[in-house]
Amino acid sequence: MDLTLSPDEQAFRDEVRAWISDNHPGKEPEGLSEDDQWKFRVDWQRQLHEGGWAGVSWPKEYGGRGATLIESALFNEELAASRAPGPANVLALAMGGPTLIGHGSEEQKERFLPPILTAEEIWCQGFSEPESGSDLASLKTKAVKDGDDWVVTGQKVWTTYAHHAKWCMLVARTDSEVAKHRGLTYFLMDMEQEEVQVRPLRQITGEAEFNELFIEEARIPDENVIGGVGNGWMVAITTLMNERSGLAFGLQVRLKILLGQVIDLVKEQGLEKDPLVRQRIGQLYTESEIMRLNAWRGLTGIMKTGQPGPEGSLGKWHWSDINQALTEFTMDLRGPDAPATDSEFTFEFLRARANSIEGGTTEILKNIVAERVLGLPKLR
Amino acid sequence: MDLTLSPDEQAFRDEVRAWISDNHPGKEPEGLSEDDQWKFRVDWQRQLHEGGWAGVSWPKEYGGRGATLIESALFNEELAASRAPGPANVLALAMGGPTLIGHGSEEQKERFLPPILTAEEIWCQGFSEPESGSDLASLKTKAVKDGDDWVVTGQKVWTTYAHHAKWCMLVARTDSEVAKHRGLTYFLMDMEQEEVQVRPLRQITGEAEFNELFIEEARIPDENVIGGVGNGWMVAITTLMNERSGLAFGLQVRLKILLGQVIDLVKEQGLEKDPLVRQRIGQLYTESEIMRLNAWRGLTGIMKTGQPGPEGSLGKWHWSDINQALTEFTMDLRGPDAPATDSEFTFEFLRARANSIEGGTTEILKNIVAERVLGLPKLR
Amino acid sequence: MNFDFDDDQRSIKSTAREFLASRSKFEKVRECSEGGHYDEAIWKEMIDLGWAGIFIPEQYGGQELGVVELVILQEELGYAVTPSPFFSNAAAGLMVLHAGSDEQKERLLPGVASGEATGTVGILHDGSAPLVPDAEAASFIVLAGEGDTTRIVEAGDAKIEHRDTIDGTRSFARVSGEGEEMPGDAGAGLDRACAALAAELTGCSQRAMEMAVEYAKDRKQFERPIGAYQGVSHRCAEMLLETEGARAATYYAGWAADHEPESLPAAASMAKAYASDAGWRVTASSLQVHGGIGFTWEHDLHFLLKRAKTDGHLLGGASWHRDRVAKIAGLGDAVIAQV
Amino acid sequence: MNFDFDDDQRSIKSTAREFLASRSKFEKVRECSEGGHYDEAIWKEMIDLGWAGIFIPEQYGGQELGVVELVILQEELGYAVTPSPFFSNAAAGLMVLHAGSDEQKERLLPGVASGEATGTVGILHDGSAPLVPDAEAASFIVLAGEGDTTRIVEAGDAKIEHRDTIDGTRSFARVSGEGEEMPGDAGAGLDRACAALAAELTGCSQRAMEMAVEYAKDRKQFERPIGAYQGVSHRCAEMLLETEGARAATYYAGWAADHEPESLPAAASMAKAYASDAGWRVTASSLQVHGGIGFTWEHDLHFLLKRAKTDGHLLGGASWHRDRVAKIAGLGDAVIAQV
Repeated sequence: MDLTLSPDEQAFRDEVRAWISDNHPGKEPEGLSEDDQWKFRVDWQRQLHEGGWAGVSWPKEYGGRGATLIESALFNEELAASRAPGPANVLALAMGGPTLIGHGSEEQKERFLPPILTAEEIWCQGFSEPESGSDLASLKTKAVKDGDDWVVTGQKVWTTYAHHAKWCMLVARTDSEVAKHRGLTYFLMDMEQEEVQVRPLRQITGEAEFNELFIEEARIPDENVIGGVGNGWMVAITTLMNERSGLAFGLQVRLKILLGQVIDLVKEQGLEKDPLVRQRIGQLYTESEIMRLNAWRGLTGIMKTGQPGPEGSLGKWHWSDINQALTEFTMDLRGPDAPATDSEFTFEFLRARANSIEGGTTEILKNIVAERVLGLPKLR
Repeated sequence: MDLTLSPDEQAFRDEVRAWISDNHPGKEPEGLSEDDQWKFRVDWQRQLHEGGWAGVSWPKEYGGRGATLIESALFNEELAASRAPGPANVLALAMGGPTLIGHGSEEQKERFLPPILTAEEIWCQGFSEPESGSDLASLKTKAVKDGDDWVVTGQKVWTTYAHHAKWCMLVARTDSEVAKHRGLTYFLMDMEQEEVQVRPLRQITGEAEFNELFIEEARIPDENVIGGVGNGWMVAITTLMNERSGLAFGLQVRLKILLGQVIDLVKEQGLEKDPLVRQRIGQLYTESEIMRLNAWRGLTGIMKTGQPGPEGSLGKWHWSDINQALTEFTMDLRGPDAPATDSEFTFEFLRARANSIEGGTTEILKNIVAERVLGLPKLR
Repeated sequence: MNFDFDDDQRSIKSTAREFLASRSKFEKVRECSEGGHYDEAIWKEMIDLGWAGIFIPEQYGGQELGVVELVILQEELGYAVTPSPFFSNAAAGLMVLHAGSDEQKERLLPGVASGEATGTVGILHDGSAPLVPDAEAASFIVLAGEGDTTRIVEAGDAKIEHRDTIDGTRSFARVSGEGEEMPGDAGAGLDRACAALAAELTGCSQRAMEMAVEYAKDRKQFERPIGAYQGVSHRCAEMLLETEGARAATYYAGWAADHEPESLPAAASMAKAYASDAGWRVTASSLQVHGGIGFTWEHDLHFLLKRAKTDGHLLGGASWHRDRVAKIAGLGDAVIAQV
Repeated sequence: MNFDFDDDQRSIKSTAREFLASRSKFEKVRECSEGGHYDEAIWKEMIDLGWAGIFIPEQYGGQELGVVELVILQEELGYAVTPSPFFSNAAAGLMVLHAGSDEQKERLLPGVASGEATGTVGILHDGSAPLVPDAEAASFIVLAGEGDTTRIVEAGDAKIEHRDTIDGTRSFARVSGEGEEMPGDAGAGLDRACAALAAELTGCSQRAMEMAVEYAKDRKQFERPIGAYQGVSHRCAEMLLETEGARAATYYAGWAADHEPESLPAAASMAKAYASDAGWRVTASSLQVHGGIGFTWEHDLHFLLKRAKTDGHLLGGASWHRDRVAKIAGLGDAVIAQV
């Protein structure tokens, strides 16, 4: 057991820190148009790429840095801690690229990987459907073979960045005769066609972070099938696994940053000595530390077993619990001012309600833990 | 809406109060043997009976007082508030008698009701079995017709007062060919036979409040079937409904008494100004008031619809939540002294763990509320 | 002893439910919320129904009914999340009725009862009231606060700064200003206003629970309605427990206001504390049952969620009221203000 | 960066698991608990395995390993609820090692390491330590407390009154008495003892969770294993979350004690606070999963539940430690002692 960084890891972190400190784009300027905001993030990704920091965990042969698991984690920690914006093509970098590297053909890798790194081609994710939230295997979007193409019709939801995206990681049903999860195929769909309509989906926060996709006989060439027809379930699971393990590091750092802001708020309000406040800070500090420790413990586990285990579900669930508690606490702290939207805390508070839903509801995560970690019987 | 007592109700309560005040047996003397404790409670019931307060809610024709629902509730409230002991034959008075009155033949009522009131014949309840806790319909104890008798074999558990009881309200399977809950019959079984063995069941508190029954070919004459062969499920449900509505009043008063003791403890410990303590007292005070109000609301509902509804499940569930929170709070208040058994609070703390299990687990009560009040689909 | 409404009260309730079901549908709530204004027609009809003066003595143009009746209306207004100045005006009326001088009553209550000169109430913190409902349209604002005397500030004398909140169904502003002192019992007015707010919270909870239950019956995942899973069904049962708890405490506070005023301070704080927590927890829990769709602006649930959260912070939060209950329960005054 | 034990640590853990599985079965725990005594043979064997001196420097007869190794043993001892003076003796050893003078170390540590002259630790409240484990059999008692100097009281100089607690697997007494002052860092010793206690709590939680999971797989109601219902399965998942949280915090505290002492105060208080809550909640939750049978004396679960609850109250309860975390997190000293 050794919770210190090795000299190599230490050196890597110092390198990351130094680079970020020299290249940090600063806080996103206020009052930018949506397009300019996006450009800001594209520029930042290009800067990361020029510095060799796009695709940190990708193998060098595909343009990545070939960093170890620990190095990638350190990079994500440092990037989040510096409060730099996320790179524009985050879904492709964290999920799509690794999925392609694992399941794609050499031609596909050559074609699709480079423009991910340069942010020339942005990716979005088309998994969820209105009728298939938790029950991913019940997807209804259909793809039918027509010559060398597949013709796709259906509806997708919760697709971040759809209006910027060139490619959509699309899971669709190619065979309705076989068991639900066996009839799915994973495609890369070109978003630049009339047959794909993007509609922004406004959230309760007032922002439109997500979109709906309406797909009406869109065409996908057969060469854009990833991992083979009928293997979509397995390929999608890889994407989701990559999501859960990769993002955990960023999440725990963001949590720490927010906690720091809350501690500042406590002081501003002169509530340092309030025993109720102290108990809640003590608890939230402890829980966020535990989340950090468990993120590292999870890495040790992956290094031992070679792949992320179902324990990853614990981290995402724990994070949503903590983040919701923390943001609710800020409302209590602000008392009669809390409902007013002139504080960023109010936005964060509303936004946090989605934490226990997005990327797997807490109920589904508890099922996974119960069934796959504890071995309890499945209900279905 | 009128939350004051009518003049008649007021007069009734005054009468109860005056009688209890004149006849209160005092606190149970300490250091009594188990037999003498029991005698104390039998004597107290006889005194209640002489005063006309045994079977308060029973019709006058069966030796009861014929009190209204509200009068019965007031009686239970006053009795609990006076901290008088419970009458010895409480299960027969609150559950067995009303069941008999509802489902028994005239001969059965004449034979069995009078000695309930005088505590000459104590009753116990034989519903639960080791394999059938929540799933009552799955009972395995078997009764087979043999001439004019039924021959019973099986095992029962959680039978309070079994070692004092003459009669056991026994539910056993008389037909294993039909659907689970349709093959049950409700009997009165004579406990005074060799074929019924009583073994005390020690709890984690160290006390043995309950017993196990081992029944090996015990005999029950056919005339002791209550409500007809095959109707045991329906008759048992009546018993349980009576339990839930009758006991609620006593429970909320006991809760209030305990809360008063806890407030005294807070003062003894000099913690009146501790904001954490104040929050918890404020919460527990509120919740116990809500429980009291809901108990009265439930009565209004019964008077309107003629029978206790599934809402009764809310009260029992809420009570167990509050009582567990209250007793856990006493442990926090007592700090390093808490684990020591030289305080009654420690016993109450351990005892409260059973609250969410006995008389219907909280999980089962939530199922009932979800299915029967909210109309959500059943899982099974 | 009877926890049921009498015939008149039942009729007030059913009229309110029907009226609001037809006139204050979610489409209307959405339109008002997005437009940043109330629907004047609905408010006008409410006034015509006599709601604005429901508890105000006849001599001032009211119906001279009680706080129970006010609570009944307020619960329905919460159920429908109706955008209107009803609550703020009623709260101001309660303050004037209980803390005002005879002259103040004569001057102000008729306008409150007729809706022609509405009032509102704010709680002072460090010299201003940070979040006052409907102040911009009010004729007068009652400012109350611990340690301060309660005062009536004419609209013209008040500094009123609009503030956007998460609750688009109600308008808010920061208010400060000097005015004439109220000689009476401000607490008696505030406690009644708390009962009304608790009723609104109860209504929000009830509606959010019903929406969750409906959704849980319809929505299928893994070939079963999600309401068949205990993760959802037990959550719905918990919503019922909390909603019914809030309702019991609220009705009791309403009744105590009318018939047993010595019990009102405890009853009002219990109701406000419990209903504030329940209002938030039940609406947030309903969002979780709805999953992603409940997080969208298009869905109606967020109006309830935001109203409930905002109500929880008005007239003292749950912790403040709980602390007051502890005081009444025998622990004496607090030494530290509660967050 | 590696959260895994090294080979030696793994071997300590598996030895402990196997040894206790064979020598400290629940029948043995029950026998000791009901008889009110420890099993001398097990304690003797533990000493022979070198456990009593695991973290004590070789010069005093110990193995000179670290707090991580102590934590490993203590977790297993919690898992088995082994009745023994191991914890109290280790806590006393930690106090002497970190707060004692050289002379005190030389005098006392060899007896601790060999188990021939055991010690224990108590926290003073108003002049006496209300609940000191294994004081009756100890050769010396370390009494510590805020505002008091930490002192070593010889058994002969101490007033020791036996106290029955809910935890029959451990002996307790109230202790007072004067003794010689300890010049060193008492906090450094106490924090390490807290890490050990947190490890015991983690072990209790782990065992109670495993028992719940096993029971939930076997027990059928309504023709299904109860573990198929989310009411039970989600509860078990929550047990895992809390048990793993307690474990992560505990290992971190153990590691900080050995390698990063500046992080120890926060780490120890986080571990003690979180593991105290988790220990109680997980064991109580396991009881709920077991239903009636879990409430019986005959079932073994209550040994874990009572040990966990009692440990939670030793060396400062969860609230006290949480408040200390808040202090370290930047809020400064508290003004009111935490219950």
